[in-house]
Amino acid sequence: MSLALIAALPFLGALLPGLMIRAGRNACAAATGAVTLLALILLALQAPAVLRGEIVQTRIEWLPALGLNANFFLDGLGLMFAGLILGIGLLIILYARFYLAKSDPMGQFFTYLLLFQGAMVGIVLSDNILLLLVFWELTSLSSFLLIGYWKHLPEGRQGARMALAVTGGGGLAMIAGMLILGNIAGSYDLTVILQNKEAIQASPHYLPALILILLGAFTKSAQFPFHFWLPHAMAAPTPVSAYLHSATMVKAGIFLMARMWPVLSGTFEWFVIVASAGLITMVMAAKIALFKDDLKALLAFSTVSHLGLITMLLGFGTPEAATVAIFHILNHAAFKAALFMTAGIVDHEAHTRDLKRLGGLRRLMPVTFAIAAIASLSMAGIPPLNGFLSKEMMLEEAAHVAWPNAWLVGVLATIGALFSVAYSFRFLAHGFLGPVRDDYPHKPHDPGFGLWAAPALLAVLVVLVGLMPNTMIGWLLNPAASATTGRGIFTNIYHWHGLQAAALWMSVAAIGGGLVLLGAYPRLRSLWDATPRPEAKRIFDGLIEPLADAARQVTDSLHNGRFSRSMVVAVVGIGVLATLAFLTATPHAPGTRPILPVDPLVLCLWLVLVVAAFAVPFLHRNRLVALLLTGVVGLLIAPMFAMFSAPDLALTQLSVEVVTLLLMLLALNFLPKETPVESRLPRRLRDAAVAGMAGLGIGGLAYAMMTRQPAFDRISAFHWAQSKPGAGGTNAVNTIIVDFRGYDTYGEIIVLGIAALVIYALSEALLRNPAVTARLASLPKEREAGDRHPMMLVVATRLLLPMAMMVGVYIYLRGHNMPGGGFVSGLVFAIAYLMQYMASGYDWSHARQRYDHHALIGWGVLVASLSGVGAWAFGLPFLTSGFEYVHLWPLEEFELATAAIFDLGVFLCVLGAILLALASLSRLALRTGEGPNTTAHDLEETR
Amino acid sequence: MTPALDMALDLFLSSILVGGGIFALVGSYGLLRLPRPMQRLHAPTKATTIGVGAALLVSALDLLGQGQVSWQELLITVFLLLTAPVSALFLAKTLILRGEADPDIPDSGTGKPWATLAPERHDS
Amino acid sequence: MILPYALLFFLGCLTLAFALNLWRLFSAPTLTDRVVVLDTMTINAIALVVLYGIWAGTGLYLEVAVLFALTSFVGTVAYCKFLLRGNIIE
Amino acid sequence: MEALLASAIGLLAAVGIYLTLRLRTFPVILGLTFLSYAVNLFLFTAGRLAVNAAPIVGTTDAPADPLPQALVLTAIVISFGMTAVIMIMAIGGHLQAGHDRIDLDEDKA
Amino acid sequence: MRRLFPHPYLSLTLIVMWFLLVNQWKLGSLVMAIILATIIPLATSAWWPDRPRVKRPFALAAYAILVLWDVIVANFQVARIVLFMPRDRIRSAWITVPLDLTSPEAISLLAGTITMTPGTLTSDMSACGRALLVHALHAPDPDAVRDQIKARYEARLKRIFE
Amino acid sequence: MNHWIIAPVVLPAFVAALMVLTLRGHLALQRIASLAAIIALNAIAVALLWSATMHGPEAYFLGDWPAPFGISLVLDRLSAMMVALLAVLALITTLYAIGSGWDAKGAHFHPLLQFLLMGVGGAFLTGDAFNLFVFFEVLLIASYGLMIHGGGDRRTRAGIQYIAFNLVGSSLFLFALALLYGVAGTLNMADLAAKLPGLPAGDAALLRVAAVMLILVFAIKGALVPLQFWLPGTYANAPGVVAALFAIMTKVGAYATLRFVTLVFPTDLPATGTLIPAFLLPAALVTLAIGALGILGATTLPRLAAFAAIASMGTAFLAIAHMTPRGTSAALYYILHSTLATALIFLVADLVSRRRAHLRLDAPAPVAQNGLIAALYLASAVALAGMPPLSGFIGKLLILDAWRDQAFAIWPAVLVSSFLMLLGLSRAGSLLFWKPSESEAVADPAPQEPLAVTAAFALFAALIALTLAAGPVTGWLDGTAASLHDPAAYIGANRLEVAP
Ligand code: NA
Ligand code: NA
Repeated sequence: MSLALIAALPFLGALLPGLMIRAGRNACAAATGAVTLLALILLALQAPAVLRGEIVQTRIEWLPALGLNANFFLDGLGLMFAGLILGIGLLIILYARFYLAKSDPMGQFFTYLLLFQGAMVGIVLSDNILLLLVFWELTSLSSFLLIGYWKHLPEGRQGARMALAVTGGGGLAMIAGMLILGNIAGSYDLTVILQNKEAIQASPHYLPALILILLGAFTKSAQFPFHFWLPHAMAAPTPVSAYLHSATMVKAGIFLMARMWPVLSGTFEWFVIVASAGLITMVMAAKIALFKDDLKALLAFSTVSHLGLITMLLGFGTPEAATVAIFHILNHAAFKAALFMTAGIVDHEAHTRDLKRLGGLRRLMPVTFAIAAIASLSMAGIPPLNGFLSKEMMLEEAAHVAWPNAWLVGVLATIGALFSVAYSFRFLAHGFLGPVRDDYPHKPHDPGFGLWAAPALLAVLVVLVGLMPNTMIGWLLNPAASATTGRGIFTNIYHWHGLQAAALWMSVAAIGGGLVLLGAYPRLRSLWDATPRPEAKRIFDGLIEPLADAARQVTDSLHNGRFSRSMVVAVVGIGVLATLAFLTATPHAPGTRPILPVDPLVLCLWLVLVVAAFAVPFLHRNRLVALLLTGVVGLLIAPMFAMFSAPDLALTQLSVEVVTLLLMLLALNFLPKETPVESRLPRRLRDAAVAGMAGLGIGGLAYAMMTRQPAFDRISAFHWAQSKPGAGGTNAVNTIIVDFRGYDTYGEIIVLGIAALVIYALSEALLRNPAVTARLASLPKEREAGDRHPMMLVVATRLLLPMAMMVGVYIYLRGHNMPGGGFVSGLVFAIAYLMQYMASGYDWSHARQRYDHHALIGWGVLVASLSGVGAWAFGLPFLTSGFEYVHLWPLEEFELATAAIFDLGVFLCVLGAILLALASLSRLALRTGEGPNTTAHDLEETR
Repeated sequence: MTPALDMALDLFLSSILVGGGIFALVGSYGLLRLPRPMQRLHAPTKATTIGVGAALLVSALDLLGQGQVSWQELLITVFLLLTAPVSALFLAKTLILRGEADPDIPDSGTGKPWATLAPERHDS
Repeated sequence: MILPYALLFFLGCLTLAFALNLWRLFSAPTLTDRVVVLDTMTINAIALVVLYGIWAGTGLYLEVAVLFALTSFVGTVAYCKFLLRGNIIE
Repeated sequence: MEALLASAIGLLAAVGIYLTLRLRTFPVILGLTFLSYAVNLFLFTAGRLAVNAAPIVGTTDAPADPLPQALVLTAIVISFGMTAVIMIMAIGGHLQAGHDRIDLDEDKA
Repeated sequence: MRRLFPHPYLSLTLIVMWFLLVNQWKLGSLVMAIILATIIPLATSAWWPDRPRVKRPFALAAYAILVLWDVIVANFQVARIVLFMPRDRIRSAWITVPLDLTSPEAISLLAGTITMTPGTLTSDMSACGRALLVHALHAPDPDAVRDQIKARYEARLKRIFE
Repeated sequence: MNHWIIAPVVLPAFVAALMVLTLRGHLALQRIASLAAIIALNAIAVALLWSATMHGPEAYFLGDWPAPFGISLVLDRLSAMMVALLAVLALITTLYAIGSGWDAKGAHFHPLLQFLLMGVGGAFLTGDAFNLFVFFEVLLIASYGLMIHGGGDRRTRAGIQYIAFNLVGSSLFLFALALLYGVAGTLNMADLAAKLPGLPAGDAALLRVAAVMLILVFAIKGALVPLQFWLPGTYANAPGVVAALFAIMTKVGAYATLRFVTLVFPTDLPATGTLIPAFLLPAALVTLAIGALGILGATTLPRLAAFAAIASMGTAFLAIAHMTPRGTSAALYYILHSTLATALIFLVADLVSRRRAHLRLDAPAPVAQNGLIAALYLASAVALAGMPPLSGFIGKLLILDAWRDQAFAIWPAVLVSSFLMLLGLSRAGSLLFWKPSESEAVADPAPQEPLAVTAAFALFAALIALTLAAGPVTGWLDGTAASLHDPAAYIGANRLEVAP
């Protein structure tokens, strides 16, 4: 439990800074520090056991199905790293408290910092590689926030994004690698994986897993060729740099290589990839560091170089080299954190980090100088400081590598060390030595204790470890190294290896060469400045921006709002897939069903229908003609239905068609009456080809289906058989609609109701838009007839309206047994009302109407719902209907069916929906400049 | 029914149908043959109505012959008689307004113009 | 029994009438003419439905004809109203 | 007879699709209407064709399949509602944008 | 009574119509017809505010028979003109028919009659409603047609309604 | 008979009808009614979830007609889960709509919302193929209304395209249903599952066409390539809160696909075999790629969110295409996650839109309440990119794990697209929240809408809960997936009878 708590504490504590900042900056920092300290104490409590060689474990099930569990373990390596992260974290918090300006939001800073700390601790304590991945990506995210902390700096944003892109991307590769690894080992638990070296290295998936995992590690640790992000991350506030880029985040990759060392190292692939990447990084970054003027940039490249060094050591694959690597991790963390903090102090005091504008600080800031001197000498590998010890051991290891030949690695390592000496001295010489200047942006002096306390403590450690390595650090180094190498070897660290040690001469060469290099610095510098170099930011931008542009082009050209093109793609896509499905099947068996002889009536209808439909594409530009032709087609489909034994369909099609036509005519009043020619002939031909193919396919399918005898009994046999006895009606179509499948109808009338609500809502929105009302008032008008409501129509309607309603009632009542029903009845009523509206105008007619359209819809849905819910009272399901034959004098025997109530709901909903839609359109029409109508017909007023 | 009566009915119905068919055709033929738009309006309003009427009559009588009384035919006829003049009026008005009718429209003699061509009335 | 032949004759006339209608629909010089054609066609369609009823010996389709009569009127008036006033419901 | 109906369905569908590929809202809506004609007939044919066999108990012993008829009824109603909505949307689009083009210029978003 | 049956003739018509629709002569149908013929005119009376006076209902029936006969005759005449008369010999004419009728129902009935009878078609009405514009398909003597309309139809309608 | 099964359909319909009838013009009362109904829906959903887990699939025979003749609803673990997801999302988005005042910007917001819930709930619960069509239409038409809520030029015109595209989809649905009925003579999904294995080989070609068409219909809803074109314009132009609610609508497509490929067209059905996964897999991969590229190339935040929705659908379909319990379980988890995550980013986009002069990602404008909104954005971005620690990472791991047998083909696609999303989301975030105003303009005063912000945080909290509870959730989902791939209990619940 306690290990999980150590990892969780920073996350839980991340809530504190935001709350405590209200109590002041000290409280905020103190709370943050307390959280870290508590975690450190908890860690320390575990330390004795670990140092005894035990492994502390905590296992919490999270996602057992996948093998992702919150399993933690603590061994020497983990202890060392966790201690480093929390210990240096504590110092950084102290430092940041004094470093951050009053205007900087400190709460946010410490929140991010604790998130980051938690993620780092999580990485080093994870006993589950999937869990490790979670923390791994969390470090990417939280460092993104930290690097971009100063939002106003464009470099900060850039650097943060670059860091996230590189480390996050590497993390994604690592996900794949880890999954492969877990699959080979049969578990995602590290403790299990670490037992499976042979199986893993023998697996054919070893190399891909290795490469993918190393991608994650290299990107995180800024190894060549992924080193470019680190310097740009220096835009972060210095405490961030000091923390992330010396002790923690960049070490995460190193940690991972060390952690995986027992199972992944020792192969030729490992050696070649890891050692070469490390070596190249070490030399190249050290060279660049020499020419950086920004203190932090110099330190950043130096960090890259040192990480390369460590990587190289791990890559050698020998336990000895790995031990040296672990040792150097500790050393580097100490001196580099101190150096970053001094750089921060300089920046804080002198308001610049530019070496060209500095110099002479030795006198102005003696304390800072002392710290800087110790740390940078250690970085240069000057005895007896701790950096010397590990560098000496590194050179020794390098000297013994015999691939690709006996000396190349050694020489290169020496050159790296040489550059290291040079830039370390340059840091010191150009920053602190020399005469005091009078043109600092700000007159510097030593800061308060709070700011230098942390680096000073680190400097002391640098010295002490350098002097008494075994006492100071051996207790930690040995368990850590043996955890890495998997053997209990205990190294004794010596300052002196004897004259015959290759490292001695390499070291001497490095220091000497480094000093020579520094002496020749001005000349080298002009040479460097003259050499064109690839600039990381530009390359990164050159990759990302075109990528984003390309992405934008791809997506925008695909999703450019062109409806017809997306439609063509969709139709062709559907057609191709359907055709493929058809062609790849067992061949379709031609139909066996007897073909119906051609009925001359149908032939007649068919001829008219086909000609009218075929003409539409040619004549559609005149919209009224197109509408006429559509009307012809739609109206002819009705008798077609009738002739194929579907009278209900004929009635419905007919009445729907008329209402549709009226709606379209109403709409056409607001739209242009002509469609301009906008697509060229080839496009039209293409469209015609697409449409023709689709039509051919659909027609073919219809034919294939119609001519085939159904393979099984159809469920409609039940409907037919039960229509009268079960549902109490002789019209099987109607009993299906109101009873067997009444639930479909329930949904269908709600669709209609919603349609009307939508129409109403949109017309409301339109009417509230002044631009729309202005446009309505200025719609182009053709010459209009002088009479709006011709008397003859009004008089005819006075008769036709009641008659139509009579027909409607009739159709409603007979529906259950004969063609008809609530839906058609509603439509007939609607048509009757439409006639009335056409005759006397909407206003006049509506003013005499006693109910509201919304209410009709509401009642319709309610009545239909209630008729369904009523069945619950009898313990029966929704929409269960009952019917009873009632004899009530003087009425003849009639049937009382609850389905009729449902049908009434249908009727109301349909009527209400159509009327509401009409009302909405009429309200729009009112704004076209015509006043409301106050008389039944035109003559009423004149006579 | 006796065979003779049956035969007579058959003959009678057939002749009505033949007549009706001819009228239906004449209505549509008139649309093509008559040269001026107003003239063309006469054909469908009358001839076609008679054609439908014949079919309706036969339908009613035929069902009657089978022993079913069917009155809906009468209803359809009433509907057609009620509506055809209004349709025709509106078609004529459309022709007049759009200048497609014969241009020599006489004065109304009442001092007011024909309604279609009257200046628009504006309600308050 | 010559009724079936009479029916066929009627149907032939109707088919021919429809053909003439269609011809007119495409060749009509004015929009109004096209509306006239539509009106004629719907009435012919009513005849066709009634005819089918006789053919099938059932009164089941007469409602279709009733509705047709009602709707053909509404349709024609609506088209004319559109041409006359632009707005069919004022 | 099956071939007649199948060819009519195919033609209606083709006309519908051709019109939906136009650039203005009105023809597109007409196209969708045509498409719905084709769909409704197609759905209807799933019950196979039958003449003089309206599915009304007492009038026939071998009725046409009533179920597809009921389904088509539902489909007709629904497509009516949809047509009404898209129609008012077309009006709204035209009144607000001043034109009735169906395409949007996404880059000007 | 007047409240309950705002348009008694309409109610009667609806009762008849119900029987036409239901196709059966039963007491139950009559009850239903009466109920509907009461409710529907009541529900729609707001849209038919004034009540036309029919003085001679039986004369109206006679008028209907007369018109029906004329309709049949008219169709033969029109058919003859359409089929056989050379196009250049068709003498179409506009006819103004001044109206003595004032009731909207009567005028509408007259206009409808004109349309359904021999070769004439009501094409418009004056803005004041005091004249009808009639188109004659073939009228070598337009005045005669006008006089016939006034004598044969308008006079009868005047007697029935006013 | 468990009447609660129909409650997710009837309750919203009732409430909507009452609102239309009596509460028009009373926004405050509508809000209360709407919220009360949604809270009740949540309670019902929990009860249904419990019932489905405890008792297995249960059918509800509407009209008391036996299956397959009437319509039956079937409550199983999957439908219960989807209803619960719907209820949670509805609650949060409704709170947001009220808090942000979106519901006052036009008529009938709450009735339309309730009808949408009815439609979606009905689609999840139905056991009948044609009824699924009907409820698709219910939810679609309600969505049209919500999409153009408040009006506006671009929104309306985008709405036209949305409707037109979906109308074509509805046509396709009917073609497919007609073929299904024409071939098999039944519409009940369980009955189809029972009958189709016995279909004569001569009908196989027609059935395959029907199957492909049906899945393509669902692909339209699910925005699967090449039928995704409607989504960016629709979602980017819809009101933010509506777009958030629409996160469930694409999932309807995923749900229906899952239902049909496990129940009606399983891979062991001779006629269809592996036809469906054969095209689902490449389509899913391309969809994912399009979504990822879209995120990277997006010029506005709503458009970015829309492409995030596409990418999430690509991922979900990728999991579905695996056609095994393992893949299905991953798909279900990802559906839960991506619904919440997509909704969150749309809410964030809406929050930003009311705190920033414009939503373009290439020009600076300050955002009021920067930290708060940025935190929410970060959460949504982390979730959508599939970064730890939020549930997207777990979902992605589950999918990668399911596809490990074809890792070389699938993993790179998933990981590379994740990388692109990471790039795009971080780029957008830094431009939105870090890019300072060069004109030194001050952010508009932040609208005081604590309820809206709380609603967004509730989504965040839901994502965290889904992450922390990943173990029990996936455990439950494994059971659900297993029952989906062994549909005997589902079919049995329908108590199918044979026609007379
Ligand atoms: Na029932
Ligand atoms: Na339609």
